[in-house]
Amino acid sequence: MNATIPANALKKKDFASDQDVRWCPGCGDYAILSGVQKAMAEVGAPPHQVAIVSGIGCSSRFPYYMGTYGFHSIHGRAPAIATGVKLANPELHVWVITGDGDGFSIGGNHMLHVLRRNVDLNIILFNNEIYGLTKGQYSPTTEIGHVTPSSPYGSIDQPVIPARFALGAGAGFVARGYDVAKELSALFVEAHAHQGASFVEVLQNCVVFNDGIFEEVANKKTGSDHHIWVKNGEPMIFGKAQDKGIRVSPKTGHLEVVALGDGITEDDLCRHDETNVERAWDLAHMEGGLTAFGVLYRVPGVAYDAAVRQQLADVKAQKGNLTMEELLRQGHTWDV
Amino acid sequence: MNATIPANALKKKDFASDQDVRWCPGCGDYAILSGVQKAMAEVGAPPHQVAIVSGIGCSSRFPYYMGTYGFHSIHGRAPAIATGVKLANPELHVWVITGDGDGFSIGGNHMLHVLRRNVDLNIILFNNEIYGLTKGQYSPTTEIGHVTPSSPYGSIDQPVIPARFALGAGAGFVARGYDVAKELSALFVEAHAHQGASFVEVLQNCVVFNDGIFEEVANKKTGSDHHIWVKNGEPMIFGKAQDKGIRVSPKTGHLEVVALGDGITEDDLCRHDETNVERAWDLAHMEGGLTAFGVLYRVPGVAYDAAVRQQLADVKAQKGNLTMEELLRQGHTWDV
Amino acid sequence: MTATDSNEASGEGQTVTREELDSVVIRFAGDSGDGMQLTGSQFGATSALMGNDLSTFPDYPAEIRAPAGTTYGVSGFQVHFASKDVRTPGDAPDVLVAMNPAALMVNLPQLKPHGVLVINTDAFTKANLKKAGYEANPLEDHSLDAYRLLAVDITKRTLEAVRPHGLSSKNGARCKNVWTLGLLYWLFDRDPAPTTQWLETKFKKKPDIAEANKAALRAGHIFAENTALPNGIHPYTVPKAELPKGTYRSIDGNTAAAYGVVMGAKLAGLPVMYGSYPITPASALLHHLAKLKHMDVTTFQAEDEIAAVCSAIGASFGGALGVTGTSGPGLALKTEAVGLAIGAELPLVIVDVQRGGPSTGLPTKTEQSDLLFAIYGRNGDAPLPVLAAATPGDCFHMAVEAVRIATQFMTPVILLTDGYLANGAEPWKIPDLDAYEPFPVTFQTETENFQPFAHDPETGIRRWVKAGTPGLMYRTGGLEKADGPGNISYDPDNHQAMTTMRADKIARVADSIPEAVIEQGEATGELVYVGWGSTHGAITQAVGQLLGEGHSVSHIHLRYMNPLPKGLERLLRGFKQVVVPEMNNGMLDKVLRAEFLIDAKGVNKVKGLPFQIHELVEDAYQRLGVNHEHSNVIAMGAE
Amino acid sequence: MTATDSNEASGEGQTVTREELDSVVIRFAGDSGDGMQLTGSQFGATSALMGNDLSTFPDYPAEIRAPAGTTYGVSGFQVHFASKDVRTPGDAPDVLVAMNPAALMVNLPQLKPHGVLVINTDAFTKANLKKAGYEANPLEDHSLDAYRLLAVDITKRTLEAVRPHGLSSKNGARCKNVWTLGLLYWLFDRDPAPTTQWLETKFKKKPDIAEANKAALRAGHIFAENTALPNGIHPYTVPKAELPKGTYRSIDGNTAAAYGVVMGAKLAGLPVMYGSYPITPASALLHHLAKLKHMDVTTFQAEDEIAAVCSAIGASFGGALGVTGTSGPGLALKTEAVGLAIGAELPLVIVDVQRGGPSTGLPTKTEQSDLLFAIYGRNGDAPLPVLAAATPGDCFHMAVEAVRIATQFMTPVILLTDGYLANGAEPWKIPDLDAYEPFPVTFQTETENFQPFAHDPETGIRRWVKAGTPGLMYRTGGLEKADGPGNISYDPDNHQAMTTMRADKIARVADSIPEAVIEQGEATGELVYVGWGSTHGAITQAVGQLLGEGHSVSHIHLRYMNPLPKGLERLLRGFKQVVVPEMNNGMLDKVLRAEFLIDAKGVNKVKGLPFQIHELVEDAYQRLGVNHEHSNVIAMGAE
Ligand SMILES: Cc1ncc(C[n+]2csc(CCOP(=O)(O)OP(=O)(O)O)c2C)c(N)n1
Ligand SMILES: Cc1ncc(C[n+]2csc(CCOP(=O)(O)OP(=O)(O)O)c2C)c(N)n1
Ligand code: SF4
Ligand code: SF4
Ligand SMILES: [Mg+2]
Ligand SMILES: [Mg+2]
Repeated sequence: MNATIPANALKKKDFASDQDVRWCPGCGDYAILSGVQKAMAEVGAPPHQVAIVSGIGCSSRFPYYMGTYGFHSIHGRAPAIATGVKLANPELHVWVITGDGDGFSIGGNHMLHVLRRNVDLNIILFNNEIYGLTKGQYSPTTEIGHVTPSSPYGSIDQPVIPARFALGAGAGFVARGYDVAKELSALFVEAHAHQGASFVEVLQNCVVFNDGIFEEVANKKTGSDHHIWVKNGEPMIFGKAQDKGIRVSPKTGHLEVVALGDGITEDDLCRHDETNVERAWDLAHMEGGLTAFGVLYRVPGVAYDAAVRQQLADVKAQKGNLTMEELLRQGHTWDV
Repeated sequence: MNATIPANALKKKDFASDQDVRWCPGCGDYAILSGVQKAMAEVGAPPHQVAIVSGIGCSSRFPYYMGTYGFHSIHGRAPAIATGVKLANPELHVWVITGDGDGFSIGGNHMLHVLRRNVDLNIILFNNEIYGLTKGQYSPTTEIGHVTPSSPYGSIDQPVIPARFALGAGAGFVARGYDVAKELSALFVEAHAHQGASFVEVLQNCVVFNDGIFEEVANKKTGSDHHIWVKNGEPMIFGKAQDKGIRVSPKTGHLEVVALGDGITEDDLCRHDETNVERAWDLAHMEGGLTAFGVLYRVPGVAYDAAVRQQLADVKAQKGNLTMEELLRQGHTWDV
Repeated sequence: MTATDSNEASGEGQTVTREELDSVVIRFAGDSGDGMQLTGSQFGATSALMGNDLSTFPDYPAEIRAPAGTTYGVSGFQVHFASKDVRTPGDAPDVLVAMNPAALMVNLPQLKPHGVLVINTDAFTKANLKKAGYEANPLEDHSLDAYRLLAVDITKRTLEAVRPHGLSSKNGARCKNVWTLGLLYWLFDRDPAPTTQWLETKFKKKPDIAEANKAALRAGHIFAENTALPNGIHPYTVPKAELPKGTYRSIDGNTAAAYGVVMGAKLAGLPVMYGSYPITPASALLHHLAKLKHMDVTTFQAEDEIAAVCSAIGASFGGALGVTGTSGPGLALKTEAVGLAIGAELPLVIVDVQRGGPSTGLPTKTEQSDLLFAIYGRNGDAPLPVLAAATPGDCFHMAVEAVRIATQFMTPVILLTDGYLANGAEPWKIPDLDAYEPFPVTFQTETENFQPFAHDPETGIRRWVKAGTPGLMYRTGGLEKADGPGNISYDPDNHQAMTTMRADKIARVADSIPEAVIEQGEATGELVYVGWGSTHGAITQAVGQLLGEGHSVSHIHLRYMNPLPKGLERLLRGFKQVVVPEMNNGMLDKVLRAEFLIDAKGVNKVKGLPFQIHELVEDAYQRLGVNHEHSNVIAMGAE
Repeated sequence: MTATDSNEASGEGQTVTREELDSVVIRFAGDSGDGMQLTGSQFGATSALMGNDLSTFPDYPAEIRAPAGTTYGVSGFQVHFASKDVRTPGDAPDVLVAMNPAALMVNLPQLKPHGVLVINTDAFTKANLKKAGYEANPLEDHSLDAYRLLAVDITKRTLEAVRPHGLSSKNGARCKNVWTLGLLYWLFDRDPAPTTQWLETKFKKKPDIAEANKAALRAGHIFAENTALPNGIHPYTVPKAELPKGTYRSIDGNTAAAYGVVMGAKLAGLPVMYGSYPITPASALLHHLAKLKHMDVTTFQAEDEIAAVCSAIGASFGGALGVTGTSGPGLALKTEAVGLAIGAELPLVIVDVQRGGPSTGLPTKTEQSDLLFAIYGRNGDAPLPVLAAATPGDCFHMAVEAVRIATQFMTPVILLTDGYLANGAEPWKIPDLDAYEPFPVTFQTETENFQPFAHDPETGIRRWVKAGTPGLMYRTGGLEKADGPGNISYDPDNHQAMTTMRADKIARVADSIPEAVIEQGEATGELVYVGWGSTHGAITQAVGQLLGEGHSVSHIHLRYMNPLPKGLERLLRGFKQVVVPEMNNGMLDKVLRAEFLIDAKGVNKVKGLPFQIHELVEDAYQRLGVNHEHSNVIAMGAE
């Protein structure tokens, strides 16, 4: 249920708590916090109808800074706790805040299951490709070869690609952004609007332990040549000069990056179709240093919690209320 | 390392233990057991160089029936234990036996991580779409609407598609078979040959709690019209009369089932390309009641355990052995 | 079986002289596929309906259907029914029904001397005998001469009976358990009508199967009536027991615990959110609750036990009653999250249906070996109340108590039951629900000076805030919280204060529970047995017997394990010997020793089986220095 | 700081009269970003090199870099260095270095009366004062008059010093901790050379930074030398301590435990497979071991603690030494799998670096609250040995012991350390490695009559079979196993026998460990403190002081928590009062009470901080009935 209050009645600051924000100066988490607060003000969910559940990690300190209900739980378990919150109180807009360690290392199983069940949660994965809070060990999204305290000779674990994992898990909404992107809060608004599990990966800079790994992609100057924001129904063009695009390779049938001109026009480019899961699969991990942002995949579906409520209502409608007395007396009884 | 002994020197029965098999009469597990034993004899791995690790479930009783090393561990954790076995003793061929509950409910996270790390394990998922051992509750692969003791009004959880999950996790070898298929043991031979994590889903009939759910697909009479065995490089033809096939839809770019004839010839059909992950994605879940069997996806890669050993060797080569005495005296020391 | 008197009873149209017994123990044993669990529970249900007191004990292998004919595939079900008070399924059976050689092999050693032995001769094939480990056929080598043998080709008789209903011989033979039930019904004067009804309901959609089974039941009954019974076997009857007046039903511990949770939630005025992951022997809690969607019960089958307990904690945060149930290995997985609920001061009910350990252990067998784990099994100083139910029916009441304490004290509570309670059934007088005092939860709604972690200065309890309440937005979690505002606090004194507060709060639960009492025997004396959980029946019967023999023995039974009830120390000090019978290797004795510095000793049985009465009686003889031979009055004569 | 004598020392070219002290405690405090951990550990390392005995204590917030200027962002590091035996980082600092108002606010209360206070005036801005909660500037309102204040604009001085090296003023200001170090080095007569060297190594790749820091160090040193020190502050010196002869290094508990595991594995003749998941304060175990790939150490950073322990168990099955390390919340997740290792009778070493609980608790603070969890924290009867290290260096030895017991007894072993041991450093005499008796593992290879679960009739221990050995293929797991063949067994008597065997085997570990001893004091007397783990230092110093004062106090320190060492009961009975100081709410006292029925009492501190010596001394006064005022000799004079 999306209880809303008149647009513009709520301001970003209505979603801030009275606690000092304790992230390192320069941490990408600040921008994401701001993006979420802005999105909440925009959708107009009153703060008391919002619950934010997180695990453990720098990113998972998030709820303390929101003037909403918040549960900074235990490592990796936020999706499971959030499921309980949503089942107990369907009126709440429930957000899950997690990190690449919290959500994909220890918490991978719960992530799988909320996505496949399609619980109506808005999940933001802060992907800084590192364990921040425990001081910089490599994470399941860290690139091979990374030297960290726990991989002094370079990590050898093949990283998981969160968006592909989400697709493989059967997610109905998969999006990606980056911490300082101006489009970020709009992405959260979309996630909020989606009924069912919305998975949003946000590339996030950890200034202390992994500074600059997304620099090329997220940098104001170079970024637009290394990323594309996809929009449903629109051709996939990008580049500072809007001179590059993505088309379906006539050879392989897969997405490939092409330069416009030289016989290739906008009409040759692929138009983004949010409901096309194979395209989303390609977009989730493009070759050649290109990163796709935006809603990569979105299909409507029945949210798990809605189905639960429906079933409760159906059984009640069909069988009526049962009293405790009746329950105990069901089946064989006898008098002495 | 694949220590082998002369072909035909080993027989299927060399891989049987002295324990009575305790599955229900008619259970699909018997056929899979036989398939594994046959495959092992074929590849000629001596029984003492094979270790089979399982979790908990009917399927997970498997190791007791093999005359190899076996570890019937705890629920969901077989991939993690198997990783340790392989790291400790790389000579061993390590197999993981798991069920849809064991491997995808409680054990989903470890499954994700052995697949993405590409640990050289051969993983067989016994998918009977039910929790057998605990007497018939629905599992993460159970279809929506199934009535079980824990879903008396029908289950409402969207099931996970194991092969898609495996692809999303970054697996390099994804295959599928069914319990009584004659091709099954050959599939295990392929899994064995693959360096890195091999994921084989086997549709398995549970005669007691989920009898007949794969009947249409696996039945001797009707099966060939409802399933296809894909072979690398070969056109995708199927049907008792070999009159149906799969092609790339000119409209959507996705795989679709077509009838041969009426202008559609074998040449129009898609040829299976094991290395094409998007095709594998499509094959993992075809519309219209068709189930694809065989090696859906296979790409070479570096096995995690091989990389670990390489790194150990590299550091040793580079730094030489370090004695305990030297270790303790590294850095600042002073004499009193 | 204890003979009392002879009387006349009328069989179908015919007058039969029946020997009156006041107590009979029957064990049904056969292959996992032989339907022994159904047979036994039908016999029990019928006996309950007929007014006997009873206790049942299912004992089955962990395999779903172990290979036919093997000893490890034997499934057993013991029924103890009587015209007097019954607290245990009985030590040794008076009657053993063995459907095959393996069942005989496994169970014969327990049969009473000269006991009744019902055997399906058809199953005594060479192959089956070999599988069971018999060198010779016991039906032929006189090795069973010491028993009263009723050997029948049950399969053949059953097939004859069901033939008119057109079943395949495979399906037809499946009715042999019901045929056997018919035979025993006649032998023990049971009314077949409830079973007939039950068959009709169960096979509503397969009328041919229903009819075949009904025919088998009748045929077994008629066979017994018309056959000359072997020497020493007469028709028997077991009169009604004198039970307190009321309406009764049969109940097992899992059903009772599930219903108790719902009752507790009603008293608290809360909806239930039960998050669980199936595990033997706790799965039935989920099955029962899943049926109660029309009683404000939501069930969530989670992906594992961690998600299960976490979903329950989330539900409590959202203002529902979060409940989770499991067995040992699952409890192990929940420990971290239970600590979170302690830190966040949220209500949570955890039902642990104990089974044999360590690790996977003996999944279908009973044990009490999670006690210390329940009390101490969390990182950090993480105290919580631990309760334990004593009988199947008591699971209802103790579940209500668990809900009361969890919601009133804002704490997780562990309720311990075990496999024996969970699966064992007893006739249960349906309690007067109006006698239960409601304990409605009043959520915090007051926004003025709101502090989410303000603790009542008297009780140390914080008010429950339902996420979603206007104006009370707050943040919580597993980090230490500042007393009052609840923000993260690393302050040393605050941590000390909060640790003390958490400990004191749990200690104060003792103020809200009944004081310790002597259940049987004098208030002071030579020996007191201090039991907890499902040893209740065996201790009660053993102490009853010992008291009858004039020994100075008493019985205290604990239902509140942490904190311990008030007055316990004083009671214990009234006895020269304090002895703790437990189905574990020694746990409650440790607790009592540490708490009271009393030299409590254990009687420990770790066999996956409940205590037998004689085991405790003999233990008492030894401790009391009673001459064993002399006093051995426990072997109840079969004739 | 305890003055002893005055002597002459020579500063750079100049002769200085230095007051000789035998012990000084300095606390460095500043923002998380101020580099206080580095400063403190450099000071400690230098003092160690100079022959002092010392003990250090880092105390930092859980946030990586909490916002500048806040009180909860204050990071502290205390160094206690002396010419005599030092066992704790000291109660109250003699010297407080406060880099900003928040550091002053948080730490001033602990500074000794009339202590030395070094302050960076630059940080005392209006904004910072407000953030720290000061209404007025303490530098101006005479509130610091009771201390010996050395207020310097450190930032400005540092910037001046580093200017020639072309750093931005942001980067330049970062050197202010090193400038401060220079100042203190002069004040306490420390040799700057080791730090200069260290800077060169650390910033090898950034020579400008290295040079800037070196310049700052020099500048601080010169500043102190050339400045007229305020009233009451003289140059000091702390002579070498008399330490046993040998080669020394500085070691913290995590390094020692990591190296001890490797040492144990060498003695056992096994490769190490360390499976772990990072968690504060245990992560450094993984970091250290990950560097030792050339010492037959494989490390596996698992996806969670469950996978971590499972990988270690798998490794043991495969014939390597499976080891895992974690802290409380991680131990909680490992419990189920530890039970498996018990059931499968496989060696496994688990290092638990305890931290503040419950739940996430106080992740960077120390506590001893996992003791009962370690002993009892598993479903079923699942006993295992529990060890505890007493000092950072002792972690080495106890890790060796853990490996020995795990491999010799085929059992998981839990080694308890804590955050204080893990992070605290002490000078450590490198042990004579040849003095360690090897305990080589001999794997089973004999195929004749092979039974994987054959137990030595004397010891109850099974032989380790390395998966991969020809002819010994066997199956194991978590279900109960038949004694001998190891096949699944639901047999009641077998379960009883196996449960007893498992318990007896662990009990017999007591035969292989040192008997209990009195560490300090007489063998009988009025009061004995029974400590375990990191309380060792505080108890030792406190008992030392009390003995010096002539009180009847003794000290027993336990390193083996389960089973307890032999002879302990006899020792305890020699005292009127048995008192257990613990950084938890009362755990070991429960164990002693249950075991020996001795009225052990607890002194409990749950503040995330180690005991201070005076806390224990005062506790003893009270218990001994000593007049407190009179005996209060603990406030060591600053002058
Ligand atoms: C059970 C448990 N295991 C381990 C930890 C330690 N831990 C805390 S946060 C964290 C990883 C955080 O990484 P990520 O989720 O990426 O968050 P970030 O700090 O990078 O935002 C770990 C390993 C813990 N708190 N609890
Ligand atoms: C920690 C834990 N939780 C739950 C269980 C109970 N349990 C045993 S097997 C099983 C599910 C088995 O399902 P699956 O893996 O599909 O195996 P199947 O029996 O169908 O072959 C469950 C829930 C357990 N043994 N341990
Ligand atoms: S350590 Fe990294 S992720 Fe954590 S707060 Fe600092 S910059 Fe952000
Ligand atoms: S319950 Fe099902 S899966 Fe299990 S052994 Fe029986 S038939 Fe097989
Ligand atoms: Mg991260
Ligand atoms: Mg299954």
